[in-house]
Amino acid sequence: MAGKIRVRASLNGDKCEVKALMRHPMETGMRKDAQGNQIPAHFIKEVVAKVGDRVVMQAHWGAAVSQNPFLGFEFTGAKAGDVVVISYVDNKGETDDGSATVK
Amino acid sequence: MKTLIKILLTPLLAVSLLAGCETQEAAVAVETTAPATAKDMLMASMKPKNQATMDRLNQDELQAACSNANNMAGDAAAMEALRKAAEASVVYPADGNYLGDWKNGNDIAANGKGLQWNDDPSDPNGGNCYACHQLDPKEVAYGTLGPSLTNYGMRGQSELMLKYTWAKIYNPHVYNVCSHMPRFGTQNILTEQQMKDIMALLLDPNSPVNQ
Amino acid sequence: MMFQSRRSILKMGGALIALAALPLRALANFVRNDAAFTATSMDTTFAALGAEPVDSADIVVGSPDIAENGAVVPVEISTTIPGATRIMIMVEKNPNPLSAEFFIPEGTVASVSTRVKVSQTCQIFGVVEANGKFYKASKETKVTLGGCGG
Amino acid sequence: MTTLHNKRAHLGIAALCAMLLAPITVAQDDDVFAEYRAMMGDENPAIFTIEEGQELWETPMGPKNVSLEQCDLGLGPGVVEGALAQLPRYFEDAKAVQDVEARLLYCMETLQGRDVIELLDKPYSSIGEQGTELEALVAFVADRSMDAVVNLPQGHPAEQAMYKKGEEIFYYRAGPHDFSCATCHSQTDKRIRLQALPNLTTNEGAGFAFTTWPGYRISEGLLRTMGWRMQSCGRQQRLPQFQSGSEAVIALETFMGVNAKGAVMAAPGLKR
Repeated sequence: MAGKIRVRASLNGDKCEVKALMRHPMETGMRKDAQGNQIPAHFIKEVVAKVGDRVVMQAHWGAAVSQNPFLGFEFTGAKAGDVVVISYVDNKGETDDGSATVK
Repeated sequence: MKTLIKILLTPLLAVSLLAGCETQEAAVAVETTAPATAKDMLMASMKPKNQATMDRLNQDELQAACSNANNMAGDAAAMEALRKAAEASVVYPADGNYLGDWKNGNDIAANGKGLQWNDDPSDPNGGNCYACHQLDPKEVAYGTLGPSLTNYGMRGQSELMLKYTWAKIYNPHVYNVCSHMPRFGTQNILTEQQMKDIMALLLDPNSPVNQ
Repeated sequence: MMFQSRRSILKMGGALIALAALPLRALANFVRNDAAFTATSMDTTFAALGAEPVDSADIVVGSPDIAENGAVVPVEISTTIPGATRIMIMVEKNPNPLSAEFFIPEGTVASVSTRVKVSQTCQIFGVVEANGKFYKASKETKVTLGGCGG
Repeated sequence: MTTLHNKRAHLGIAALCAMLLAPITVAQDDDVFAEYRAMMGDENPAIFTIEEGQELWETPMGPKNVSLEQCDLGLGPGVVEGALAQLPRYFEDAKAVQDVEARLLYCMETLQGRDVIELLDKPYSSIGEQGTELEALVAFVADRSMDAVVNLPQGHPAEQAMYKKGEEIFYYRAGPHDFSCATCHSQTDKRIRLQALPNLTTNEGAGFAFTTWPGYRISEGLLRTMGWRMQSCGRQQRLPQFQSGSEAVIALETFMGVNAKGAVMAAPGLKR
């Protein structure tokens, strides 16, 4: 079963449009909870999108990317049936990944 | 009607009431009490939290009279009596000084905190004027439940105007017996100094409201 | 807790080995610049990046004129500058302006979209690196006080 | 995988339609957010909560180790499709009018034999959390009720009584600020700051509000339920705290839902 990343990849002419939604709190470390305790920083630091061995997107993020982050981009050279895999690693070392078949 | 009573309390709620230190008779009583009033139902459905205690569900005469679709109850004489009572509740500044600092006033007008169960009671309450009124025309986030107060200061600073505006903030029911607006003075939501600062925001020619 | 059960939590020691198994770290030359991510002003961020960006009309910063909520502001940066390999999003008045950077490999369109936190009304910058040079453009987004104010 | 993708597309399109076709008349000033909402697109993180809810619905739990799949949400045991469009309603087994939150807890208690006190104690997420069991289940039921026409039953005297009581509570002014629900929700085309306020006494306004909760609350990054919405309104009325699935909440939901008759479910939508 896939993890907490939802990926959509659809062909639009010669381009493949990728949209990904990740389930992640993206805590800045500057907020306090109801009891007034500091909520520790918890955010995705790096995201990679690949088709096979080909890297089609790589990103570094700070805690200012919004909660449950969205990533959208386009690349060329994809064909229907290719699988786009997106994975992340956060500042606690937690990772997750998700994939979609290009349509 | 008599068959409805027990229906109004779900078994779950009965369970939670039991958990909340009610005796077992409470669950039985649920089956036999008369149909709940709105207040009874609210009392059974809410829990006190921090400063928001259950006595806040008690209505005063004015609240009770204004709790219906027409926002008015009782005959003209009864409503006039309520209006008079509102008038009598207004305390004007002892020093005769109505105008504070409009800069503070603007902060108070923008602050929506105070008296909620998630608010720190040691912080000053806000007036939250912008929730319902347009004031500084440069502020885009204003509500429309009340009239726009932009350029309110055009009305001048006559004794009449000062007293009218003060009373309107202190207890708006003086002018409209079932006004939707809070009674900032009568209900001790704002301090006298805070209301003076709001007055300045409205009436000071240098306030952004009047630019 | 239940919702995190599927997440693999990597122990510090095993992190590198585990990462090797994942598609991450694919581009060794695209290294995170922590000094840039923790810099507290636009100027110090540019200094950390070693960048002296010039204004460019070939970068489009797409963000709403007015955001319903500063916690989530949609931002899209695209550029037609030839050879663009990196796109950065910087929010002028955030505690740390650099929010995200995207490496654009060969064959990927120089256009990315995401959503960022914007602490107060300010300029949102799109910064592009192409052939070792930096370019920038910006757009203002107003952040409003939402809801009932409480 | 395929069905989830379809479901997601479905959710997205419905959310988009809800935004475009929202029956609430928006004053021209409110158009300031049109661009913002269009840019948010159809990517609604509620999808995660819906999936979690489906998993919770199908997983055997509790002392009896059964799933909730035989839970009767009003349209028969196991029927989830469209259920939210007909809640709150009277349930013979519970001898009570229940909303979706109360009913789900009732099923956990009776079908699964679970102790629901803890769930009742903390039904809604705090900021920074990732969703409660109840929120996930409500999201799942809402998703399966997408496009259903609102039609709360009013045949049983208890259902009629709930409507009446809901109307009374709607106008009940109390607390230091003298607020009732009606203070903000009985006029058309008004807003509080920049947020449009639905007039819950009209079919149009009640329809908009009833069909768009639960919703993914952008500002909090959380799926919020109607029960939470009521609790949050009550907080800003400066009143004590509404309890999930309590009578007053069910009465208010009944008042709104009956007023919303004929509107089309579009939850979970995207909220501020």
